[in-house]
Amino acid sequence: SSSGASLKSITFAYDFPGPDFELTPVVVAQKEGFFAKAGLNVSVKFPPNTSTTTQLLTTGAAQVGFITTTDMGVSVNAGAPVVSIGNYSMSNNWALFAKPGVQLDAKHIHADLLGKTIFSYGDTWTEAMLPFVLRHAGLKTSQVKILTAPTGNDLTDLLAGKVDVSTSTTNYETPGFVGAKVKGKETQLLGTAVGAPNIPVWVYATTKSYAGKNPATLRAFMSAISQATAWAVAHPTEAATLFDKTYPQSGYTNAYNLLGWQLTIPFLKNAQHQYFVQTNAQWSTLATALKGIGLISKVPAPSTYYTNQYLPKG
Amino acid sequence: MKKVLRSVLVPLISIGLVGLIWQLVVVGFHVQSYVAPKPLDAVNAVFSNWGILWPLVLGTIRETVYGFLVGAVLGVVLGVVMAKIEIIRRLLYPLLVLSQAVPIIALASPLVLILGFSVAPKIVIVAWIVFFPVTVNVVDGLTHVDQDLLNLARVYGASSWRTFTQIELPAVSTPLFSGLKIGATYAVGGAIIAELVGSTGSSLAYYQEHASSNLQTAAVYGTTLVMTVIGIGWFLLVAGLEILLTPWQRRTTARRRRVASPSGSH
Amino acid sequence: MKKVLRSVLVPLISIGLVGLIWQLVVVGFHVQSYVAPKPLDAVNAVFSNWGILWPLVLGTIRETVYGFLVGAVLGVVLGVVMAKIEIIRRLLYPLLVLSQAVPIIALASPLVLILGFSVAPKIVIVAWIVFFPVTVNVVDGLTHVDQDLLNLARVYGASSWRTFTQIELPAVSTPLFSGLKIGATYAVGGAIIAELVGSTGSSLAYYQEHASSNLQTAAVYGTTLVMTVIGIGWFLLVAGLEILLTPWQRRTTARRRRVASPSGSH
Amino acid sequence: MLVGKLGVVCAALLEIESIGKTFGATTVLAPTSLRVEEGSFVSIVGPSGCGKSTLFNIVAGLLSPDAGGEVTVSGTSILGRSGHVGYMLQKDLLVPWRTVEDNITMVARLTRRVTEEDRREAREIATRYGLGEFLSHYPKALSGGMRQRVAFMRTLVAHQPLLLLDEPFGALDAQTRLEMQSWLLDVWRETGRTVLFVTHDVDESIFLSDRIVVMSPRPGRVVADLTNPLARPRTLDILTDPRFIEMKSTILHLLHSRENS
Amino acid sequence: MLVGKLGVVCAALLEIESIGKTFGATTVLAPTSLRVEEGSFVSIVGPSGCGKSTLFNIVAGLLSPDAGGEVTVSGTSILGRSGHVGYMLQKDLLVPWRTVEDNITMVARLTRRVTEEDRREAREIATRYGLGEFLSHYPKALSGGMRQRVAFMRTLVAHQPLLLLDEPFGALDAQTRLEMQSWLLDVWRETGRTVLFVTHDVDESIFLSDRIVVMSPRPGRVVADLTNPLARPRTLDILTDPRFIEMKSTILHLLHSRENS
Ligand SMILES: Nc1ncnc2c1ncn2[C@@H]1O[C@H](COP(=O)(O)OP(=O)(O)OP(=O)(O)O)[C@@H](O)[C@H]1O
Ligand SMILES: Nc1ncnc2c1ncn2[C@@H]1O[C@H](COP(=O)(O)OP(=O)(O)OP(=O)(O)O)[C@@H](O)[C@H]1O
Ligand SMILES: [Mg+2]
Ligand SMILES: [Mg+2]
Repeated sequence: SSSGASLKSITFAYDFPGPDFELTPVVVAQKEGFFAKAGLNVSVKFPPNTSTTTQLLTTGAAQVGFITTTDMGVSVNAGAPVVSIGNYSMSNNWALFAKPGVQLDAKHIHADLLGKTIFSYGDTWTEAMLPFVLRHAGLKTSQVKILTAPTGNDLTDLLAGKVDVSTSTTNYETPGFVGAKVKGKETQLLGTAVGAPNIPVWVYATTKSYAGKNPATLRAFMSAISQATAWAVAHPTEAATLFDKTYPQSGYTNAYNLLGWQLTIPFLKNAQHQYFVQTNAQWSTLATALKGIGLISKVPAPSTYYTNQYLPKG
Repeated sequence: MKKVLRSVLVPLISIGLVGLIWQLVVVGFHVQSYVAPKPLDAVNAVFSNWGILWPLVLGTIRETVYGFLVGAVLGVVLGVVMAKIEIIRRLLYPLLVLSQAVPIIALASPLVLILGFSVAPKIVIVAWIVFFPVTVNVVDGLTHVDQDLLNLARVYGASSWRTFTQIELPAVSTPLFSGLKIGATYAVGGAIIAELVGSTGSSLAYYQEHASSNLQTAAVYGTTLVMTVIGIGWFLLVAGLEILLTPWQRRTTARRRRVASPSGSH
Repeated sequence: MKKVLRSVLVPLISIGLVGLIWQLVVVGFHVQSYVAPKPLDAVNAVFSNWGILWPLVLGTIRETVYGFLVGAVLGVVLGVVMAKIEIIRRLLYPLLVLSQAVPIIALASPLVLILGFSVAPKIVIVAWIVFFPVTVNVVDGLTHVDQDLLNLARVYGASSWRTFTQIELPAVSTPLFSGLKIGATYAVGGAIIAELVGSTGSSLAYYQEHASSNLQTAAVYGTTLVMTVIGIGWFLLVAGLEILLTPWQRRTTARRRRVASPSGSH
Repeated sequence: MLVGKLGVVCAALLEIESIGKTFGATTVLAPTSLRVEEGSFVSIVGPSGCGKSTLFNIVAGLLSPDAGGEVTVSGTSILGRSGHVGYMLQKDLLVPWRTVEDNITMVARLTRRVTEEDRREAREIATRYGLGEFLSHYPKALSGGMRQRVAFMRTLVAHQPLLLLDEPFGALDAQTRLEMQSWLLDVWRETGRTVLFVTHDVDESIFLSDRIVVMSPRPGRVVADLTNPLARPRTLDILTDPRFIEMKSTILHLLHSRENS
Repeated sequence: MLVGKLGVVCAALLEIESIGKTFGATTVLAPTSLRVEEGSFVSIVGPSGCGKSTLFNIVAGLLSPDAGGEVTVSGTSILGRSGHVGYMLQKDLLVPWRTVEDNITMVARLTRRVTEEDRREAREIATRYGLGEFLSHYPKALSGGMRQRVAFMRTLVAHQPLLLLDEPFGALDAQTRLEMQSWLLDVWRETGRTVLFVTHDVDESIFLSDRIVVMSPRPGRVVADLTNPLARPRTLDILTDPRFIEMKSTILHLLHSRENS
């Protein structure tokens, strides 16, 4: 069943304008033949910016996409007919980072953040997580300086001493820091250690209408992704090399890609060592958080957001 | 009176037509509300969030005003220096063109890194945009002041300073204001780009970016409207200032007529 | 010859001075390499990545060329129509100013949504920037063509078309080219903003953004240099075209001298 | 009736019959009649604003006159129709983007395709009248007098029997003006055209014309139509001729008494 | 020596002694000498380019002459020093951004603070010479003749005994020009200034002046210095006076024979 003609062609929309290591499972599924075996021919499309993946899906430019759970939340709220068909990661690796030489410790988080300048890209995820951290630290918003820079660069600003603390996910921040080859070591503090809920950051999504008409395709897709993820977790070095071969002009070094993927792996599974499986709890926690910061107008039933029915059995 | 009415009415009709076409397109092509809003929804998104928007608008206005002033002063000074000293004109002119060929967006990030997240980089960017048309027009205007007028001043032994204030400055008022009006129109666009690269707290640009990533298209378009209105307002302010400061362009007599005929005749 | 030398040499000296100051600042203030690179490092970052950059540069040039052509044609057509039909001029003029007060960056996202991720939104943005100075200058030029020259054409019964091609079009060549040169200078900046908002796959803007997020400041500055060079190149091309197409501006005799004196005298 | 009219008109190349012009509420030109014989040189002098240029614009078809008048050239009405006269103004109106040769052929260029014959004629006339060296020059390289000469050549090669010249030498300095006057008389004699000439310079009008028409201040009308008794060819010496002085005195008093009325 | 020189100069307001000017390789003005008596009206006529304006620019302090010459006003050297003459050109050079009153006081404005006395004088002179109604008008609202009158008033209130007028009426039409000539003679008589006047119009030079200086083509030098025998006041009638005609003929022949040399 691997002859090119009989494969079903679908387009996968990534969440970032260019390829990076979080695309590793899709690359592995392409290159190691997991998609072909499942009867699929998947091509990847990159959005013009980080907030248009939903639009690629709803306009039919792509059938399956990769987005953050917060984007799911606001898209559903805005009436976009999208639905999540599986978690990408199972836990929250969003974290705070301090510039070299400055300490961040969950035990005295209040003192560590009081009056400090905190960098944020202004993305929905950070916006949803920061209030949890501040509440945990016993700080009001007015007691810190939050700096929003949608097209800025947290790492440069951190290293140049323009901000005290930046926010990002561990798998992106650390390889960047290592690549910068600066002296000293930055401290990182996982958000979940200071009050942030442990919910998934990214999911695979599709539109409701596509799901209604193509359940088999989606099942085939998730099955291929499942095998590819397992393979990439088992063979990180080979996976990173595959990525480099596929995207030689990504602009990232092999070391960066490998480290990034290695730092992603720990968050792909939940405490029960499951991949992909979504829960009511994760979605209602998220929706409540989004409602709390005014990003969505009402908290819908968790089932509005997701379905596990296309996940491989067992 | 009729003229004033027309110069207000016609632009309003034009804007009304644009709104109408927009409405027709959205309704006619069944455009989804998360793709593009109806015009009234966009306007409504502004008014219903005015409490949040107002301080951001003020912030953008502040950046624009400071940047505009810096740019205007710099533009005039540079223009005068370049017009007067040929070697400087020759050396700086290519750089002037060069400066405008640099994409603003590529300029913003390094500036923020150097100047921090304060209002400073925004002022620099706005000034960067504003100074150029001002300088070019001032240089052009000053180098084309009627040589005979300047000779007239010399014949009567006028100082350079009086020649400058009495002859040269008024003579370049038209190109100067053209430059300022161009600068005013583009100033807000520059401030918005600078805001995107980093603001402490919120900013109009970030508000829009945020609305965009949350698919609140009505707010996105509404913010664009607000930005445009600031730009137009700034343009109109400069145009109004021009009318006020150069009465000889439109009037045949000075506003305050002095008491004439001291000899008491007629 | 001496003139040509000077008009090439002086800009080079200016650019050299900028490079020197840049070098002195970076070295003098011990600026970290992730904050700002040395000028030669930036240039080097361009050459050592030329294989990756070249197709992106080509892409940006393509967008700029298409957008420029669309904007120039649109600008001329709109300018002619507005100059000829007063009611259209009155209605469109406010919208023209309005169009430029809209921040380009706020325009880009909706355009991408409407036109997709193809080259189309970039063309629209570049054209949006280019058409304005062209239209304004063409309207201004056409409404100021010497009425006596037009009467001369009427006296001899010239058609509107011949009057247009023989009198009006050459008469507006100077303002037309001024508009085109302004448009050319800003075109690349527009293309970069559009790329940032709406490119699938790679683009010069994304390359820079990416270099920036990886702290490769040499590449960031290098890319800015490349963008600026494209802009200047485009400006020089239009300026060269002007010299070629309007020989009467600089020369006292036509290039090809026709064989004179058919009567055989002298 | 038509035959009778034609019979009368035949002797005159241009016949202006009760042509008047009112702009809004002001009458600029009172109904005015004027005949210009074929091959003659007629000058019009009159105070500024008396409607001389307005009259020319009507004859050239640029303006339509008040109802009731008629303008004929060789017996055919040209009222409101352009393309039937050569017209030249004080401003030379050369186009800066064309060489001398191309400026001379400008009328052809404005109405049809320029032929090799047109070019040949332009080169010939330019060479004959001393501009052969400048054929490929742009106008900016020429002096004021040379520019006026090119403008006149352009008017000549339009091949209209009637030439309207509206103060063509008004912008030239006195010496260049004298030269141009002699030159114009030469060309006029050689080409046999009919010239209607407007000037403010009374000396010039007497030096050049067969007849001098004096107009009143606004609303303009003809107050005198004087035949010039001086024989041709004329030289600078006529300035001291008693008939010249008498004629000049008559015209100046006509102009001046009107002025203060 | 100084005393001797002063003794000679005393009778003359302006004394120009062997002033020449060379631009690069071309001598524009050959060393030229000229005396202008206090209160007199002297005209200069000469072909275009013979250096009349150049001479004026030297006297006004705008240009420095070739070495060896001297210019004195009331016996004091003003070589290369400005602020010692009133100067008026064919272009009126009014500033569009000032009212008539402020244009008249422009010279004060260019050198010091304008006083109420300056304003009073401007209003008075404008009212006296028929522009009282237009004091608060901007120049664009005035006709060409009115503008020239304002320009002349500005020159007057600069309070220089010597006025250099370089073709001040060259741009006006013949009728306005006649009016302005009479007006200028009135003002000159009433204010007692000394006038050095450049014109291309021989009639004008004879009508206005006590003396007429004729210059040769480039390099310019004085070829004749004629004293005008006609009594003042003069009216239009002098145009038929035999002495006028003879003088005009002499000047024209002087100008013309030079022209063709
Ligand atoms: N289109 C117009 N509308 C209103 N008035 C006009 C128009 N054209 C000309 N006039 C007026 O008609 C009068 C006659 O103008 P015209 O140009 O014919 O005078 P002219 O005799 O040629 O004067 P000059 O000797 O100064 O050239 C002037 O007062 C002028 O202002
Ligand atoms: N700065 C200069 N450099 C070179 N040549 C000059 C300069 N200024 C004037 N000339 C030349 O000097 C000559 C005399 O000029 P000037 O203006 O004095 O003549 P003019 O007698 O006033 O002529 P017109 O009657 O036309 O006003 C002209 O040939 C002119 O081209
Ligand atoms: Mg006229
Ligand atoms: Mg002169």
